[in-house]
Amino acid sequence: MYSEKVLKEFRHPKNLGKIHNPDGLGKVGNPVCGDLLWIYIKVGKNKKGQEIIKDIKVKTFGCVAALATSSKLTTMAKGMTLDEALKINKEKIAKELDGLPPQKMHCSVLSMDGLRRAIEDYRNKKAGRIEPSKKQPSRSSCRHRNKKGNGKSN
Amino acid sequence: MYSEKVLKEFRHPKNLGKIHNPDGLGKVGNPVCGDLLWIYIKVGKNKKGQEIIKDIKVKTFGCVAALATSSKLTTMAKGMTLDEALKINKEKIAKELDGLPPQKMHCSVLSMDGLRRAIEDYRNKKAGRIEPSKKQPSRSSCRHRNKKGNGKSN
Amino acid sequence: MKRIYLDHAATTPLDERVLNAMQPFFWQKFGNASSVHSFGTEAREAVEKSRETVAKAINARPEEIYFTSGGTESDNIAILEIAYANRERGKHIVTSKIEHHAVEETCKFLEKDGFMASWLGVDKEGLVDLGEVGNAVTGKTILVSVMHANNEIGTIEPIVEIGKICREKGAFFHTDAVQSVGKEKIDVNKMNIDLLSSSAHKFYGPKGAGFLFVKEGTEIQPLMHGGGHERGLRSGTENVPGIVGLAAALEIAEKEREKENARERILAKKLLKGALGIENSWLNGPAIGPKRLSNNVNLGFDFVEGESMVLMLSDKGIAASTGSACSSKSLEPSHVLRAIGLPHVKCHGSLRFSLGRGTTAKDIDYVLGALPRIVEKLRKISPLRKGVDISEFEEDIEHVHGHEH
Amino acid sequence: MKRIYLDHAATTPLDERVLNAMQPFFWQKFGNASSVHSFGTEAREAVEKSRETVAKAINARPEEIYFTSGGTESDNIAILEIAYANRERGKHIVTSKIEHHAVEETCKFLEKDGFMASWLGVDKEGLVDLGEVGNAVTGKTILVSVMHANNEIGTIEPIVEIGKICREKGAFFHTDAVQSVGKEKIDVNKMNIDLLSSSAHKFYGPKGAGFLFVKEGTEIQPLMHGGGHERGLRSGTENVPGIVGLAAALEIAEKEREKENARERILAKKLLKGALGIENSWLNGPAIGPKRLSNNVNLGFDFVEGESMVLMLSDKGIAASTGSACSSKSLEPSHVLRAIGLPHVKCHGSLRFSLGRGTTAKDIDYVLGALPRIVEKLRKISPLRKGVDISEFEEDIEHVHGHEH
Ligand SMILES: Cc1ncc(COP(=O)(O)O)c(C=O)c1O
Ligand SMILES: Cc1ncc(COP(=O)(O)O)c(C=O)c1O
Repeated sequence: MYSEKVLKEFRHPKNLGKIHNPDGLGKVGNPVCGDLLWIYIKVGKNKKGQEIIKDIKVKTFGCVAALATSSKLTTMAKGMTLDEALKINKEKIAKELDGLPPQKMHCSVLSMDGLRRAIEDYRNKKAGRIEPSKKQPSRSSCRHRNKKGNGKSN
Repeated sequence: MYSEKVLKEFRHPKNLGKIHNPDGLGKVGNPVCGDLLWIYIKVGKNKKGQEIIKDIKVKTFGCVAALATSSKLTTMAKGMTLDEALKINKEKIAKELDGLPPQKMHCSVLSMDGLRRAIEDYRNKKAGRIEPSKKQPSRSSCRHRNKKGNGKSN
Repeated sequence: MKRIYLDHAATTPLDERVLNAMQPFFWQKFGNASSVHSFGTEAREAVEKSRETVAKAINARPEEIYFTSGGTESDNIAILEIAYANRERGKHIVTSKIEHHAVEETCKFLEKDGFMASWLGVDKEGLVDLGEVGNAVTGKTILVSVMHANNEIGTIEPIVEIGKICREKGAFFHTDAVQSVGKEKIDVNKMNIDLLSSSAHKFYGPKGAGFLFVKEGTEIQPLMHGGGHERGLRSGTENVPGIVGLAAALEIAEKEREKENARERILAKKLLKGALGIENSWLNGPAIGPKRLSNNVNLGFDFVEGESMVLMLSDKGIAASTGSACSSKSLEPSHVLRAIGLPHVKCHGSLRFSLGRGTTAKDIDYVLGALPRIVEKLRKISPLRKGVDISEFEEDIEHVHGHEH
Repeated sequence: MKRIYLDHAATTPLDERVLNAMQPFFWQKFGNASSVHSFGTEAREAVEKSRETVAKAINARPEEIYFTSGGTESDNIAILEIAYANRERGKHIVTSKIEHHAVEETCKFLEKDGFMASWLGVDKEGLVDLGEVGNAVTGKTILVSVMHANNEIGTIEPIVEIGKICREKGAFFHTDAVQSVGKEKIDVNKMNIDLLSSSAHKFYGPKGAGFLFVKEGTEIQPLMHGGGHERGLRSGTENVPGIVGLAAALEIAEKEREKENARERILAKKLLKGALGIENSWLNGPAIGPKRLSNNVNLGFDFVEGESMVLMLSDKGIAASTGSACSSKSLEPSHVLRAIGLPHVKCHGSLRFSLGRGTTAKDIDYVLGALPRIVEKLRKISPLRKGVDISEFEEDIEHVHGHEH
């Protein structure tokens, strides 16, 4: 069901854990549906003076695909400018992993969302806004996930 | 599907063939449905002076069960008084063969009918009646045979 | 006793190479193909590889192949579930008078459930008439089901053209290819097929395994509900050894097809020629050639009944069949022989030999040695013979007489 | 690498003795069981002998056993075709909330087709309440379908009593015994069962073979139409090796049942005890004992997700499952765990071990060595932990906290 690359990423995940005093934190997902992601970022500057993701860590509660995509996303995002990072989309993540099963595509949406929230959180804080819009539902809520896959139970 | 006894009877049939100038002849069945039986009898007398079946032969066009039952019937009937012979019924024939598949029970009906017709033919002739009621439909016409068995085709 | 199997249309022995391919999946790679762990993934890989093999053999895409338990199930899914999924578009189906019971009975079931079925007639050789197909298929027709090759008389139907008519008229086209897969070249694209049924045990694969091809985009729904296996169309734990065996058998059959067909055709000709030496006998179905499965020889003998011949042949070690359901278990004369216009009484005297990979010229000689004596023996005890008037038994009877061949 | 298979509820390896029993039917006695010749009769004998073996094992009569392609098919025939054959009497069915998808989805299909279904709840252990059954079954109820043993948490339902209620109220009683056949003693008469489903690959038999028991006199119709095999209820060439294998496997399972159950129960207890040493863990389903299948251990672990555990275990050579469809392919949390009242978030942390004939105490030690580290590793990277407030993510969420065990 999973590609070799997904399995490799799952087996050797990168950037898992947390950053103390992160510059931005994005919490997405829903433990009700079985996936939860917290993305921590530290922001720095590159030589051109652009803001980049200097460090990134992720904490994930979820399935194989959730773990693999969150790991993959962090390695992709690390070192990117914030604007570049915002352009990472679900297709790009899935492509890096040689694809995801259709019913697991939401996992890459989730990690993409997590990164965007973290950047948003950082920018909000910087702009002096106190809190990100926590209650805004994540794009990867259960509602997107009910399409029945190649199910089984035995 | 067939009992050992049916197969044995089929493999070693008795009294097959015809009698020239029979005392009685019973023609039953229907080649349309695949079974046709002609039973020939010679009538004699036993020591008590009762009329008995002195000789009996059968010609059969039909399936394994038709051949086996017509053979079995003739061996059963041979030597019986006509009245005894008229008491042979389909259950008795089937029993002698260790049973028949349900959809083949009509075969024993057929041979029983054949024998009755032959005796009837003999008695009619003796009474001076010219012809037995030929057109009277046999009890084992196709109509009785449409019940679907454990069919197959492949 | 020597045993000669000439009933390959009924079923075939498992090819030893096929069993070898299945072997690892009995107790080494025995996992459930839906399981996440390594036992599951190795089973899944085998299933998907098999799907690719099957797809390639009929020029389909792997996603268009659905594994089932056999030909009957494939036929039932195709016919019932196209009907139910498309009933809003029309309640008319078209099929032929010579289909296997798995198609025939399924269409009859639909008739009882409010659908209308048109039953296409066939000519003396068993061929459907394309003009009749064109007339039968209307805007209300949702499905046309005509078999690729007939199981009794071996007729190969003009399915390319039938498929074309269906495409033009917007009806789905299903073909029961249970007898032809592995024996005739199949290309679902070139042949305009939307659904195709197959059963592994007819081409030296395992019993209990089959597949259904469903062209992408075809509206269909499942017959059985459950865990959503086979992309939701066929639930149930995958029969991994069966699926692997099916694919292996098909691969072998495709590779050996042309050579084996040529070989069998020669033997079939030899058998036919010898058997027609018996008087009052004939061939049912088309002449041996491109319109007929290369391994099928269906003979008719006047005055004798098929089942008795089959059993007497069996006692000589020869496995043949009546070629129809009638004398084996049910009692109606063969609907196929009736459809090609054979009189009732003649339907009962049919005998089908279906050759296979193990058949040799010596086998045919042996059969030709045994057969005439058996026919003769049965004729001797039959009340029927040339010229016997059997009209007294039933009004509507045809006279018994020799049939040209 | 050492591989330890603890997913016997998903499927089992074929027993070598079973394959030996099947072997002659691959290419020696390979005939079609409906054929008249000797190849056919030897196949037919094997099928009927197998039918007797199966009948004897569950105290049924041979005529009441119908061979199918597996559990899903048996469930579908039982439920769909009792419903359609008895729709005139009433359009109400009763089932439970913890059925396998093969039953659940089939009942849902009937709901869409105009039938009414009542879904029985279960208690914390997964047991159906007999009072609720009594209330649910009315004069309009034609069918009650409650499984014998649950595939996820191993609960054994009170089917004797459920059957009794059905008898009294005149409803047919079907039980999905796919998980229990060969593991629990079954007597269809004493247990008041009208229909029972089984699948061979769950008791060391071949995949692609199953049976359905249908009590004599039960009104039912076929799901698949065709040659009229299996007394008209299940058409299609008989899978002779599969049928023979099913019967051989059942015979072995019955003979070894009690001893093997006792052995597995000891191992299950050992596994459970060790696993509960991990904090924030619990057992799903009844305590190990008569209410639970002896080979089933379904554990819950807070803060981690099942599929990830399964794959990490697999990387250590251990085959387990989440015990539910949710994380393997579809995405809903297990309906069984939901039905026993487990909060949503806890459903995702379930792990099912199902033991089998090959399982040893050493295997359990190995698992108990690997499991704590895997749970720990996943917990370390999980954002969840005791006391973390996750209510911000969804209004209706339960708080994450340790669950008593
Ligand atoms: C309780 C139960 N019912 C039905 C089934 C379906 O059986 P199969 O997958 O063999 O069709 C299974 C197993 O998958 C099961 O565990
Ligand atoms: C033409 C045709 N269709 C369908 C079938 C049914 O296949 P199965 O018996 O494998 O289900 C058969 C053989 O029995 C057949 O010959």
